[in-house]
Amino acid sequence: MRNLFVRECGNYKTSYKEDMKLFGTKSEFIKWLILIVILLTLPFYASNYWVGMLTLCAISAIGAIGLNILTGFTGQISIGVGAFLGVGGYTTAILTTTYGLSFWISLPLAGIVTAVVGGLFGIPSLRLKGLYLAIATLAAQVIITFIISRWDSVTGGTAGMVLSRPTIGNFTFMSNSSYYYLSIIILILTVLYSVNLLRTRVGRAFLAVRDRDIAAQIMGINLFYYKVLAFIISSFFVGIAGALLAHYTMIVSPELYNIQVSIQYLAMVLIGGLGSILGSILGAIFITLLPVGLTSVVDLLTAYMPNLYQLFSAFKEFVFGLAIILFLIFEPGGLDHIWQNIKHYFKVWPFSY
Amino acid sequence: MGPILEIENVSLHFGGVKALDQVSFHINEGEIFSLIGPNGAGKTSMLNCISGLYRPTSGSIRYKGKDITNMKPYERTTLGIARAFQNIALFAHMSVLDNIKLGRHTLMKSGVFSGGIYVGKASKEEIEHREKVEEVIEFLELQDIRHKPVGTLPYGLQKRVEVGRALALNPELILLDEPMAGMNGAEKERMSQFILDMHEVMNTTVVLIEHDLGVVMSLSHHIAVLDFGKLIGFGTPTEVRENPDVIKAYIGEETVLEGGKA
Amino acid sequence: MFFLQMLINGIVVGSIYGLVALGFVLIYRASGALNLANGEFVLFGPYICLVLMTALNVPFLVAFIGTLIISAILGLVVERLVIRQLQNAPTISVIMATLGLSSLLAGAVHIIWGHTTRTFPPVFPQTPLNLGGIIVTPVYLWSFIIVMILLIIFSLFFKFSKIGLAMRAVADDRQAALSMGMSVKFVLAVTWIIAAMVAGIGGILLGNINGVNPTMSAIGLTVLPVVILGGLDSVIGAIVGGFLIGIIQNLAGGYLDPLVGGGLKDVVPFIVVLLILMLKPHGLFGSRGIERV
Amino acid sequence: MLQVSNLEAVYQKMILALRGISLHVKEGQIVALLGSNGAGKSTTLKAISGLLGAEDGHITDGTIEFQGELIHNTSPDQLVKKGIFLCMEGRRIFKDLTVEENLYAGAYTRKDRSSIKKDIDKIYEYFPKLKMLEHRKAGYLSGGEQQMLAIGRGLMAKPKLLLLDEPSLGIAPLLVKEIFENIKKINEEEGLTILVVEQNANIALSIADYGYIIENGRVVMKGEASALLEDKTISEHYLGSGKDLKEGRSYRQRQRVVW
Amino acid sequence: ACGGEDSASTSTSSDSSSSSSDSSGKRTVVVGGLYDITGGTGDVGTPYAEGEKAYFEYLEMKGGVEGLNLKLVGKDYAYQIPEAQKLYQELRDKEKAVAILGWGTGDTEALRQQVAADQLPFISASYSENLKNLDESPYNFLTAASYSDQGRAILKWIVENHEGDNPPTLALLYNDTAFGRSPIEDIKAYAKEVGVEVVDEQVIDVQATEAQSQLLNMEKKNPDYAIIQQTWGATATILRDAKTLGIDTQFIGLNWAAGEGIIDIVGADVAEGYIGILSHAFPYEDMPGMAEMKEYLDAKGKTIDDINQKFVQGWVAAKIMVEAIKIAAEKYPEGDLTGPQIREGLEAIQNLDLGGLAANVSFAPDNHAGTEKTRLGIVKNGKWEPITDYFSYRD
Ligand SMILES: Nc1ncnc2c1ncn2[C@@H]1O[C@H](COP(=O)(O)OP(=O)(O)OP(=O)(O)O)[C@@H](O)[C@H]1O
Ligand SMILES: Nc1ncnc2c1ncn2[C@@H]1O[C@H](COP(=O)(O)OP(=O)(O)OP(=O)(O)O)[C@@H](O)[C@H]1O
Ligand SMILES: [Mg+2]
Ligand SMILES: [Mg+2]
Repeated sequence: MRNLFVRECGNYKTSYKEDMKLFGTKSEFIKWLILIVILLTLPFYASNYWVGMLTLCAISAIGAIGLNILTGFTGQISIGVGAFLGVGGYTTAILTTTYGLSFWISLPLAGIVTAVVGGLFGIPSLRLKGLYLAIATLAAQVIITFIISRWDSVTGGTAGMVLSRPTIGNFTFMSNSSYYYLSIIILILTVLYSVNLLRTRVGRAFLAVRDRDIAAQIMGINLFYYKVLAFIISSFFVGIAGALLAHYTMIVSPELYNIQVSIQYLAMVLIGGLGSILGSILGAIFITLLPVGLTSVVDLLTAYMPNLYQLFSAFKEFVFGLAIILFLIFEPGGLDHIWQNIKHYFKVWPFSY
Repeated sequence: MGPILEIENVSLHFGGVKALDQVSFHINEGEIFSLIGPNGAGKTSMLNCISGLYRPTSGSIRYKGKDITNMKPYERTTLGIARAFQNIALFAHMSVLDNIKLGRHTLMKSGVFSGGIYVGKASKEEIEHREKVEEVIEFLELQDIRHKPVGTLPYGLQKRVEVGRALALNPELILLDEPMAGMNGAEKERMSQFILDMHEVMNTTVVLIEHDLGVVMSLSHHIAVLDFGKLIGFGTPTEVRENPDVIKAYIGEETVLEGGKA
Repeated sequence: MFFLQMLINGIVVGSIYGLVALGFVLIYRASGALNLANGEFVLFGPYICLVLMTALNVPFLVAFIGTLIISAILGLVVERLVIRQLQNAPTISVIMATLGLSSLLAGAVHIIWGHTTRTFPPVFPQTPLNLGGIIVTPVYLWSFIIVMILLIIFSLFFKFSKIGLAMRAVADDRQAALSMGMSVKFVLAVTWIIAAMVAGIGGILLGNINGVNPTMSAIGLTVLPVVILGGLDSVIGAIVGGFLIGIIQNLAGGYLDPLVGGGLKDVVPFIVVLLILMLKPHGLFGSRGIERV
Repeated sequence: MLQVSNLEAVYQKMILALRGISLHVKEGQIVALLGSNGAGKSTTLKAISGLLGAEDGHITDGTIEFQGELIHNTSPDQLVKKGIFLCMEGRRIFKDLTVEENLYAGAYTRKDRSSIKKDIDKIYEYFPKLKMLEHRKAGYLSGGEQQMLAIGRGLMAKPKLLLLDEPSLGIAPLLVKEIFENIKKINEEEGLTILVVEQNANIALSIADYGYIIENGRVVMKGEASALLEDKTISEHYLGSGKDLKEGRSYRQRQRVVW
Repeated sequence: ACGGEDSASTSTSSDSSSSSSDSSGKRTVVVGGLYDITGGTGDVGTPYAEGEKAYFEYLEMKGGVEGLNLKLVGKDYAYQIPEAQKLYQELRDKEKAVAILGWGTGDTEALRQQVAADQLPFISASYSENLKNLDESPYNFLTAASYSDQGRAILKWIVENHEGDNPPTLALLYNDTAFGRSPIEDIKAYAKEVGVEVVDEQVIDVQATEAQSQLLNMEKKNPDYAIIQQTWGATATILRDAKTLGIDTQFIGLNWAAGEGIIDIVGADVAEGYIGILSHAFPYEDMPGMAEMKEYLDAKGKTIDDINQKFVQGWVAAKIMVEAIKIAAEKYPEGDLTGPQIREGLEAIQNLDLGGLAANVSFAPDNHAGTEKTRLGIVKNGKWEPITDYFSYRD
């Protein structure tokens, strides 16, 4: 099987190495600290609308990191994220609504249940590779949504289920900003975990499986274990994202988790940069906000030419596609790569070899 | 010292092709053992059987007295069998350092939880093993390229990194498939010295596939010769050099006269 | 009788699947990528054909050929402007680019032709054929015939033309193919042109069945199980896979749907594919990836 | 026939691999290119055959002239049509094609399609092993078999100038000799001009007319092949000292080859 | 109050269109619109959206509403629910919309909780019975008979018009979405009540290009009638394949399975005799309510040939919303109009005369279903002709 991730020659990605450096020096650490402080103070100066958008970005970023662990780091393309988001969402919906469990318990449980389901659908990865595996995950997508829409007694069928926002004591996370904090904190934890995981033994094994699985085996890496493990870890985060999203929008229904969603997540990791945590976040922001940006442009244009609204709406789709293509052509390394270049530009490493 | 590896009547068939045909020999602990033979004789296939990538059609392989014929490749690694490939199989996008670190996979422990938390166990382990990796780097003189992605290195250096990756495993048995291909005389000499050091300093058993008879003859304690999947010669360098079958199939009359230098 | 009708239905419906799947296979063979814009390629053909027929008032056959030519140009433009730029990028980027392309083309269709469903002036006879109790619509019969013709053409093409060999070589190792004097650009251009034309034909047939509107591009995803079942790189696989999935769908629809309360028709292909992949990881006819050390 | 002047090449816009290489290959000659790992030999050949682009490499300075024509901006497929063919390092056979199809791929640009079959048989004569593997997917061949196939593919192209990158890599000694004898034969009989990169300096120089030694992207020595063969530094560095390997060494005291 | 609004008031957002008085002293009221133009239901979504916009334009043409600066800000969500959720936030926070005109079943249900929390009245083109439930959807309003009521009306019609000795038998054809399944249980329950036997159910995908296996299965049960809850594409597939297979069941579509498009797609020949729910009038029907629309079209240089039934439907939805805003504005002459006030406005609507464009609607605090009345039509000579007037199954 051809390796889908390796360009034929040249231009090598060193994201793993970059990861090592990420927290390697004190100055880097301080920079990240500043970033986190900015993130945490954002609701104080951003409008409610933007806080809402950023919440969506943060939730998507958690899912995108999950997917990137699977696709970017372990080389297994998944077109089933949508359904796994659904598993997370439905798990928490059922646990909190039907069984009255607290959000704080159901959230990790949603991750765990999704991880188990993801692991199950990861089993074919033993024998399947590349696009064949990708389509198998697409099958997972179709089958899971089918089950969800048919298991009326548990999932409420096509009508879906209604959830409420989480609470602590008397406080409900009803406002945009409170939910934003919740999401951002979980995102930060996700980032910390995955960055660390990926620079240690398990992460290296993932990369080895992606790059050359035969050699990886000889290094003592149990391919099956790590491939399924990648599915499990990845699905865990996707499940968490799904649960967060469900409580944010306060509804789950099978139509929310269609293949378009899966494809959007794939776009996030690709645009962001395969095998890059930072890239996943940037990609999530990009894919979440680009349509928003385009809508604003459409609105602006419509203000002058109201009769052309339809045309402009179609234009949105057109430009969205165009943006992705231009992006890939001019920056195949993804947003992460652009970021690295910018960083490189502003910085002289104290000790570069 | 007794045999570390015993190959018994191993056959390997691919459809009609008999890549290996009833091959038996043994390798003693602590020796440098060479596997030679014409192209397509089945040398790489033999290594693949030993490291578990191919499962013999029949026959058995014992490692330290234990039957490993049906063991998974990654399980054999934990027994201390390491391998460097003929066609370079490095992780091209990773740095030399990470490639070699990967060699230590089985010796490390951090998992999904400790690795993700990093602080504490995992970080300690990373640092600890980094030191070992640095030893290997120093041993193979890869210091100045340790942060380069291996994909950009010239062929010869990549071969050396492969050896380094195998060595990082602290193997008891190391399988080297043409580690000197693509090297000139001086470089081969240098690689030969690494191999001798592995054997002497680290006390590793080395299985070597190599077409340069000069190297093979001067390094090996024992040699097995394959042709069309069959074992046609086995013994010390001197014995093999004089074996008429071997001369006919592999060495060639003149080469012998030239003193084993190709 | 019921069974036979299901079987025949499956085959005729499957022939359209096969046709669309063929487009995927061609692109895969030359670049190892999945063309996620295939559905939109399918969409363009009938619109163009329709414009030629209704606006320019040309007869169907002329419009058909005109559509092929314009589809070819579309394929060429896509290759020139997008795929060629990604020559040295990893395959997954190419896949992503086709995804972008699908959005772009869908947008273009919306801009040019709007949203309403348009229908073809009757091209094929409308009265269903009754073959000894089994009823077949002429459009489907035609698709079956066309698929068979294309199958023969492509088999000959891959056997006797150098391009066929070059396509596989390019997909295998692009740099090495270059060093053989194969023009990667040329090979890719030809592939995309052919793929676009095949998609155009599929689209016209499909448009004749149910009219043309932008949601038609969904067929692109519908046939993915077909491609995988047949094997991503096999022409014959695409066709056989098309028939198989068509038949399985209809049989499942005929016999299982009543048991589970319906809806299986669209899920069953995926279940089947998942099961078959467990036994044959490269589909029924796909070639196994080679890994040697 | 081929004139390379002051060639400079970089990878990824920053790794300078060639620093002004000049080479001259006369029609009908065999020229050997020697040098240690990373010297830039392969890069030179890739530059000549226009394949640097595919590895994100560029020629930044200098010219390449082939039969009086500047070719450093010509696309690789055009170059093959003009008669320059490179057998790439690392075999690079098409794994998914059969042995026979690989050979056909080699003849891709040839116009005389009728004689291709005949030439394939000729290749099978040079490498009888390949004949036995005719319908096997090339990816399954052993290393040496793949190397034979790669060389055979080069011969199938019937180029005017054949660039060989380490043809002896992984080939058993008997066959190495045979291959080089065949190369010499083809050179003499068909007037094929050959530029060969080789680690086995001995054998390369023995069939070559002229030799270049490059290190760090520069030519450090050149001369008639016979003269180079005699040179003492060369034999030390490229052929090995010939000393008994087991004598007098410890890994802390190893000597490095430095030019 | 909800947190969203709290922080909105403290935000530093400088968006121009906040719902405050402008220089002319008029109060600005922004109504948000969620359209499907480029998505899966774009063929009907676009004329619907145009109808809504047209009504607002018409109002402006006529000098607007006294003391109000009424604006409709609509956005295309391409039938993607997550996109709808994003756009809803934008309408709420950026555009400061105080009421929403929505579209599909999936997205309407997805936003149900949110609009309740944000207290924004919501009128959508989805007539799902669920939305009637005031506890779960306190801010949703239905402007036409719910799908379930439509189904019940059909059943009533069947019972009244069925010929033959045996009790009528019925099949249900729908798709596996919230929209498709919405009325199914209610129809089955009511069928039992009125003595119609449901003999078969078939699931047919929204994007199906053939449905022969399903129809052949249905044929085995040989139902007298089959109710279709689909959009045009799948409905066309069903009608065509039924014709191909020579099935003589009488097909009856709910409102989204009826309309002009269906005839366009399958041709007059196949559509002949097909019955459907006509929840709204066709432009060519000479209804009193058409006068306003004709006036608008004239001003725009268009004719009734440029619009269709879905346009009328959108127009009506917008009209009802505006009506509510007018009532609210009268009752609360000071300050910015809020969602709850508009809800009150809606709930105060009594027997709003829509001039035959649709059944008259009434709301009340304990009833958000504007009407239970609807009518049936049949395709004759390539045109829809009503066969009943607006009626309720309870009549
Ligand atoms: N794809 C690439 N990207 C970046 N640098 C490269 C690439 N290929 C080669 N180089 C660098 O260019 C230099 C010359 O490499 P080249 O492959 O030409 O050496 P060589 O003489 O052929 O060596 P060898 O004998 O090992 O094949 C080396 O330093 C190598 O690291
Ligand atoms: N997976 C496989 N499928 C089919 N044939 C194979 C496979 N692996 C090896 N072979 C065949 O088995 C024979 C032995 O191959 P092997 O790679 O062991 O040779 P080798 O001795 O290593 O040769 P070399 O010196 O050229 O590397 C060859 O003819 C090869 O084509
Ligand atoms: Mg070998
Ligand atoms: Mg080289």
